[in-house]
Amino acid sequence: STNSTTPGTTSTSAKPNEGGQINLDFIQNIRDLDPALAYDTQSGEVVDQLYDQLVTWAPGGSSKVVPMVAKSWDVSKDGLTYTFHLRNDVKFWNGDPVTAQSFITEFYRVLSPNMGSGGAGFFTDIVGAADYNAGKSKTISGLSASDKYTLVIHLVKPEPFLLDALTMNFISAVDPKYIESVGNHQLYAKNPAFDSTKAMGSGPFELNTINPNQIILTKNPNYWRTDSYGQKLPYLDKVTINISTNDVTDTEHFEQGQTAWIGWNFGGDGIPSDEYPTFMANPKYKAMTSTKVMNSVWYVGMNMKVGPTANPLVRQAIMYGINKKAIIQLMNGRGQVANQPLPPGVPGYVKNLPADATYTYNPTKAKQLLKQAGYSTSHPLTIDYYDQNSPDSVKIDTAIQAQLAKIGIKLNLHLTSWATFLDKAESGQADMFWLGWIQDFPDASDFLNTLFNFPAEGAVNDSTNYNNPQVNAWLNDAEYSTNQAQRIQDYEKATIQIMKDAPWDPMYYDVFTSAVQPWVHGFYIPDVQEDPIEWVWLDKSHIQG
Amino acid sequence: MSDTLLQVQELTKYFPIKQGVFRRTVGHVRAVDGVTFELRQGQTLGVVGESGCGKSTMGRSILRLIEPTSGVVEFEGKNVIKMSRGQMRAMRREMQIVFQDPYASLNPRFSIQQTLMEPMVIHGLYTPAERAKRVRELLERVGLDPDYAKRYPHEFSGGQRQRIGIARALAVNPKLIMLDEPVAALDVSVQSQVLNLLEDLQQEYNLTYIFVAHDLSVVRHISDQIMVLYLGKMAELADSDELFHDPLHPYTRALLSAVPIPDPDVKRERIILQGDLPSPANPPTGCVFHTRCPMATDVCKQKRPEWKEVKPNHHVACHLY
Amino acid sequence: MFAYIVRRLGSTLVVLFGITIVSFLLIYAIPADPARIIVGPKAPMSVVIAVRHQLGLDQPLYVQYWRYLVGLLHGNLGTSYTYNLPVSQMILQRLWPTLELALGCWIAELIIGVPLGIYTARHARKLGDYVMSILALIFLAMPVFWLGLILLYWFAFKIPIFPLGGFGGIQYLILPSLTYGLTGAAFYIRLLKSQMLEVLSQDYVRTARAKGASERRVTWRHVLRNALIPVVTYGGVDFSYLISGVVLIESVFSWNGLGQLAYTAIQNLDTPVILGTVLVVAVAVTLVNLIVDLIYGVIDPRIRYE
Amino acid sequence: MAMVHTEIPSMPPAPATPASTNKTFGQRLWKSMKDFPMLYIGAFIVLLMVVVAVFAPVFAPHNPDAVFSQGITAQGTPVGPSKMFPLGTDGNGRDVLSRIIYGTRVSLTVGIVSAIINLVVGTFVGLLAGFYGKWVDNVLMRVVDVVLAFPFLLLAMAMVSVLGPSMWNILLVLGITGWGTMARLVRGQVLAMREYEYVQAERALGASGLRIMLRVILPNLFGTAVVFSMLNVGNNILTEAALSFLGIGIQPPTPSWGNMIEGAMQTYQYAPWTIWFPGLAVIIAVLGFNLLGDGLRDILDPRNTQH
Amino acid sequence: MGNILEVRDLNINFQIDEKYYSAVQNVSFHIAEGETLGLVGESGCGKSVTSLAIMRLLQETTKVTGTIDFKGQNLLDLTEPQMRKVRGNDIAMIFQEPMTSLNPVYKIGTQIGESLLLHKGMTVKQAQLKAIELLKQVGIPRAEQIANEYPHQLSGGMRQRVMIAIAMACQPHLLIADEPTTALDVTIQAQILDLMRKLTADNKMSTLLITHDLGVVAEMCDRVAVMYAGRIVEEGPVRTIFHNPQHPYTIGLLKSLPKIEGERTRLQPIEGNVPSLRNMPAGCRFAPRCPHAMEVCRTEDPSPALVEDAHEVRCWLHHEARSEVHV
Ligand SMILES: Nc1ncnc2c1ncn2[C@@H]1O[C@H](COP(=O)(O)OP(=O)(O)OP(=O)(O)O)[C@@H](O)[C@H]1O
Ligand SMILES: Nc1ncnc2c1ncn2[C@@H]1O[C@H](COP(=O)(O)OP(=O)(O)OP(=O)(O)O)[C@@H](O)[C@H]1O
Ligand SMILES: [Mg+2]
Ligand SMILES: [Mg+2]
Ligand code: NI
Repeated sequence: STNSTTPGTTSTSAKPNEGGQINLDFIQNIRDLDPALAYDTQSGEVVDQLYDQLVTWAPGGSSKVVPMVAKSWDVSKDGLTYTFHLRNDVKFWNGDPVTAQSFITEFYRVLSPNMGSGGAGFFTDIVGAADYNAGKSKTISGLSASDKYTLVIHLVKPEPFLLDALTMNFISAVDPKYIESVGNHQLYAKNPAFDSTKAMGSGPFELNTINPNQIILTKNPNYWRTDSYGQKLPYLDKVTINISTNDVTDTEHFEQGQTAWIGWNFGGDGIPSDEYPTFMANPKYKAMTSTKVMNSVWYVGMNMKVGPTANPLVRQAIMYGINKKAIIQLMNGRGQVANQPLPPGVPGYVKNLPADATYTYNPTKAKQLLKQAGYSTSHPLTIDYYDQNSPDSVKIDTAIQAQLAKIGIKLNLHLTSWATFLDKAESGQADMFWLGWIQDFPDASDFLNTLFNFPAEGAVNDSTNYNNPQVNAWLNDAEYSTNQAQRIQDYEKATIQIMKDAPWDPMYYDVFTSAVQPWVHGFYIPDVQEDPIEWVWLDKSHIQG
Repeated sequence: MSDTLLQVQELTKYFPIKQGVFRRTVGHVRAVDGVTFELRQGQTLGVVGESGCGKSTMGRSILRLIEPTSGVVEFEGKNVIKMSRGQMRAMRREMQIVFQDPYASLNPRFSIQQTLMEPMVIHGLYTPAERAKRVRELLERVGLDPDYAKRYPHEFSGGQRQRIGIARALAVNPKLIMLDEPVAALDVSVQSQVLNLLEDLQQEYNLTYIFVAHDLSVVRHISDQIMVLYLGKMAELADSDELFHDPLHPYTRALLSAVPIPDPDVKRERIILQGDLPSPANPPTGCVFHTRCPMATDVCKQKRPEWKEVKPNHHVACHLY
Repeated sequence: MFAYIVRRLGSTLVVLFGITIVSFLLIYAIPADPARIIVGPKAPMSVVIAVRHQLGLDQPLYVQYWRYLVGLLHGNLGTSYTYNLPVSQMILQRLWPTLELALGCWIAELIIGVPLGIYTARHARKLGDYVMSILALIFLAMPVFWLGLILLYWFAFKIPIFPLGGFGGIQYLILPSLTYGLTGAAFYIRLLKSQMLEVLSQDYVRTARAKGASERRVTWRHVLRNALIPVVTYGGVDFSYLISGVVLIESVFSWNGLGQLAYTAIQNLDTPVILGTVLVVAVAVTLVNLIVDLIYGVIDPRIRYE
Repeated sequence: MAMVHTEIPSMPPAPATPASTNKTFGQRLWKSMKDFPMLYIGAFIVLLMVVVAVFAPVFAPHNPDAVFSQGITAQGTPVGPSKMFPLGTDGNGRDVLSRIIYGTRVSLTVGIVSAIINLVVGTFVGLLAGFYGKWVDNVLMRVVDVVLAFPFLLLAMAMVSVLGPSMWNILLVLGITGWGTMARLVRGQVLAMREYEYVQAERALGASGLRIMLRVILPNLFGTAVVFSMLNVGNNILTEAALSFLGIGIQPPTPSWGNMIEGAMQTYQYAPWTIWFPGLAVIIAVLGFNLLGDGLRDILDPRNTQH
Repeated sequence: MGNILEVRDLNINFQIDEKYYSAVQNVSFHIAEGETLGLVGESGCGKSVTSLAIMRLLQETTKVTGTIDFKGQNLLDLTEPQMRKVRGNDIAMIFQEPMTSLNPVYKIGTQIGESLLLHKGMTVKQAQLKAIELLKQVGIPRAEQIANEYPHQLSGGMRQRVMIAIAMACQPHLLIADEPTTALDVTIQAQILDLMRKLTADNKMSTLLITHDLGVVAEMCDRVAVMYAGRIVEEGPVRTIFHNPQHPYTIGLLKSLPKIEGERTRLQPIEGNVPSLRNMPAGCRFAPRCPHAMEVCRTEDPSPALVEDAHEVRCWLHHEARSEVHV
């Protein structure tokens, strides 16, 4: 379902070489190595190497869920009970076995009201989880281990995307004994067990060193996974991650051959935009790149309740007034024009939108709509526009500003820190704003239910105050249905209606570009946001050199 | 006496010395210690002493440019020390000061006219037109070309500037002028011009002067009465001729003998004092002069000498008398 | 001397107290919610509220401030919201890189500034003086990050003599130090030159010449030592400025120091880290100033600490 | 850099009003130009900038905010210097020259207005502290200590993220953070000046404290103020650039040299003109003000004027 | 007795704005061995400049012409290294300001020892011991201790004693004292003058004593040269100058002094001011203030005239009285 170009390097079917080490640059500090808390790209990239989950995505960049610690699972007919059969040969680095309890502990940690885990929201449909999360009870009755290696989960409602959610780092196998031994630091009540620099996982790499400048991972020699040749994962002995915030120099490092690849470790764009054109202009480097349209969407949000955008004519004028192609051109073409909230890779994407839900660049029409809305040169339209203050988004903001200026709309830009911006947007007070949404897993619910369902339970992401009872009904139906065809139909209907109501002007779907040294093999762009380090192997010459 | 203009009793100024973590006062610089005298209208009191003995501090305390620690300063029967700010400001018309340094005492940004009008403006005297007229009068009086009014201080020589300073003091018609080493910075030939001017002005306006200097010949020349200060304390006070004729205090004698006389044939016996002036922060016990006094006895080390009127109008603080 | 140090430390405390108040008020005024930043944009409101309560962010400002102050008195700078680490530990890890960078920059300034200051003073109003002075002024006018980028581009990428930024051995320190050294040396050149010219006109220099001392001896023995006194004062101010000012080149040269820490903390609204870095930098600044004042007493015997 | 360190000799009591000689104005100007060439170069640069700022619309070939479709290549990169765009375009396809010309307005405004705020606040605080001494001095100087010890850039960053980056907020930040040095300078001078005999004379005449402060002391701070402010304008221009570089500068699309450099961070690798020219503009501007300030310091130093 | 110093036609011109201004014009005088010559005159008349010219301590841009014969050698012909050997060794100097003439950052002993290191090739230790000895000689109590102190810890009088010790260190043949007591109190001045008299007598030194205090001159000097506006207007033995002054300026100067003894009479000042370097009057520079000024005074410069034995006056009045014009 993706249109990824095949990375030249993975196509080699040679048997992987073992050993060697690589350097990587990270453009950001990682926040936390606690799987319950690691929710940012950078932390996820490392946590993923340290911990194992119940299930995972099939290698090679597909969105198919395959077994991991759980070698198989059964789902009851009503979709309410999941029984996972765990492998019995998985061990933590310290030799403790991974058991059903390892996961139950983690469920408790994620759902703990004291934890502040960003993952809690995905698992509140487990029986008793909501109460536990609200601090109303001490146990989660929906979680149980029928024996040491069998985990049973009972749900309140069928959750068709539960397996997807379980691929995320939140529910990793953690060692209850270890947590107890290092625990009770009470440094910070929110996290009773780990501090952000400690780890005890069962993953392919062990944590060797972590400081603000560097993270060093070394091979877990006892890792249980193997490849199709029966060779043990991981292949690499050591991964050195240098944290260096200047992405220009990081790209230059890659060009000088010092680092193995530019991937998720560089954030959402892969190759940083300040180097991208020179990089792509050089055939040598261009040959090292591969791209993939991401399951993410960037959009201009328009408030349905507050400010001049409450008027649908204004919203439509804006949608006709923005030239998406020009904006993608500014991003050096690293985007695919978007016409709806769902990216093409997510089931529910509407291939052929009806005309009244389609908006193509048409400044004349935009002006006309504005006039209809009662605005003119004597009564000009001014809109407050909010965004965070980062170089890339400023570029886009100014471009939008210049484009809308042409049809007679003046944007007052309010560019603030991420925190300030988020506060404004989430409270539903921003008239107009620039934001993106990146999938957690490829299910339409992760987009539509979170962003358009009003009032989505406890969520705060409906920043446009969009509220259409009909759409709400479709979305609620779809979220808890076990009938996949029905769900997709619901989501398609919702998508069309949303586009008619026009709370968003979807701008583009990210095109992710990574670059890999020719001596690096086994690398692919995954659907989710972690680089597959455990699958990477090197040319013989590089292992010795 | 009925025409007493200024009466000073036990005027004292201690500057605190602060030390330690909390800047506590751990001692005092006894800059002026128990100065008492009386001055009649039209008279000049000369004050002499070595550098740092408290001459300027005394003068400024009398004018309350420095707040004295204690003592009484009665000007025409009113205690200046007790006056409120407002009263004091009005009082300043009566008492003026001329400073030592003719370069530092004039505001470089004020023209001469502005400088001289300033006192009139402050005290709301005269109409603007009258003020301009009065500036010309004043300049003429101190021997400067009235057309200089528009010029700035840097265009004048030291002597001329000192004349301007005097004119400024005169502008409010004061009764008392405190002259703090007014000729010390001037060359000999110019010094005599200014001294003559001061004498003329005194006669003309019946001014009363306190004349501070360390040049004894200048003090002798201009004073009716002379006070000798040593370490903030009065050593001797007498009429001018009397003091030079019959100095009583050993310090006064040493001081007088130390002055070189511009005549190669006059050879006097010279009393050379040993050592330096002690620190006023830590003055010697008893008589403060005993450390350098060629005639010191044991009692001088222990007891502070009293202030005695040894002859009529001739006071001295010394155990010899 | 002891009393002086105690008093200076006392006033430092007052200053730090002032700084905590200002920072606290400032951060409180930020219209954003740290709790939301902590849990990420996808967490439900209930989690946000729970975290807010956990952190005491729902308390009135004065209670929060009081708590912070009490913690501070116990030597506790709190725990980072974002990194979930003790702030003191995070700062300690980054304090040395920042100090090292500041020190490197400072030394570079001195190495460039002092000899050129002496040179221009000895050749005052000659061609060499003019050329050096103009060059110094031009470098002084450069935005330091701009110069840093350009040096980095040329001397690390195009001509890879130096590493492309990062923290490590001495070779990592050279380019950033040079960046500051070039822009900052101008102050030293000017100051030293004017001081030397000033000292040259002093009476005691004439005394030295009257003793028959050579021009060299006069310059190095009599003039330089006296001229350096104000340079030391300025050096102290400059160094303490560098401690907080290197943030500009920290980001250019990917140097994970206090500046970067504070910068990301501000972006993330990581209040304890912001407060902590501000405080630590302020303490460093005041301590450096104190040390400079004490050094001052060593080179200038006239100074007594009372 | 945003350095607040400006060493200024304490002005001696006598100002260096050049003695009136018999030369004509032209002769004197020429001589003064020969004696203080830097001053005049600085003055020329500053004057030029003021002219450019005021007549920006006349000089600028394009609207600085206009996005040109010819201004960007198909790959989304800026185009280099050409007839149409003498200094090339930026990452958004806007004319760099026009933006630099309009940026002069911002940089000058920010530099000058914030310097004026520094000057006024610094003088006010320094004057009060120095003149009244005692507890007033103590309290105010502790405040100054706080201002000076506060890591300036962090404060600026925090404040801008509170207030949002607009020109007025930048001004505010620069204004309220940069006055510490001035306050200290002024206080030192006032302390010394309080003891000057001509100030004492004014008191002896019965002038009130206010009068002494405003009429006698204040005008004599003029030299310090002018020199400090000139150097400070330069500093503030650099600081604005620094804040912009850190992403908290002037609000787009308003061009400032600082935010142009920030934008150029994205493009300078393949379009070096986008970083060179705004950088040069900053250098020339700061150089101009520094030369002017230094020159004024020299000319106000009586040791350099003989009469 | 031979002349240890003979200054002939000394002209000193300062360069200000590419123009030269004459600060000292055609000054000639001599000092015999063991003699003290007083150089008096008002502030700015060129006394210090003359003394600095002898030491060759004026800045390079200053034009100095004439001859300065020291022990038969023209100092103006010496190279800088040769001159350095003379300074502090053969000719020593004491300055007016004891407060600023000592380097604040070095100890007293070190500063006294410096000339010994430079000229006598002593080791630091030897120099230190000698410095203490010198301090004792100039009457400083606790010499060992003082040698280890810094200038700011001493009083003005003590510092001037230290300056004298520095000057005496290499037992120079000529001492130039530029207003050595002007900054001091009378009682301290008496001490210092006493000391100088003693030391010069003991070491058979010649002295050039610069002052504007006529009392000091009367007391200390054998001969006096009176300077006015860059010229010597009168020169003669001290008694002659005080009892039989011939130049109107000298006469005026003596008359304008207030007296410490005798009757108090009104002073007779010299009217007007000393002219400035930039506005020197043509002819006799004293003419504008002179009560006897004639036409010729305002246009032409008088040359020195010998009025009696060893008594020279530079005044037109005396050219008329006596026809023999001294060249
Ligand atoms: N503001 C002050 N604080 C502390 N001590 C002071 C202050 N002003 C003067 N003194 C001290 O008081 C003493 C007397 O000083 P004052 O200026 O009155 O002396 P003076 O006789 O006028 O000396 P001079 O002849 O040098 O002018 C000195 O020891 C001086 O150091
Ligand atoms: N370096 C210089 N450059 C220009 N003019 C100078 C310089 N040094 C001295 N003069 C001028 O030369 C003249 C003589 O100065 P000098 O210092 O010799 O006077 P003086 O007789 O020693 O006076 P005082 O009694 O004040 O010490 C003065 O007019 C002075 O301004
Ligand atoms: Mg005095
Ligand atoms: Mg002199
Ligand atoms: Ni797919």
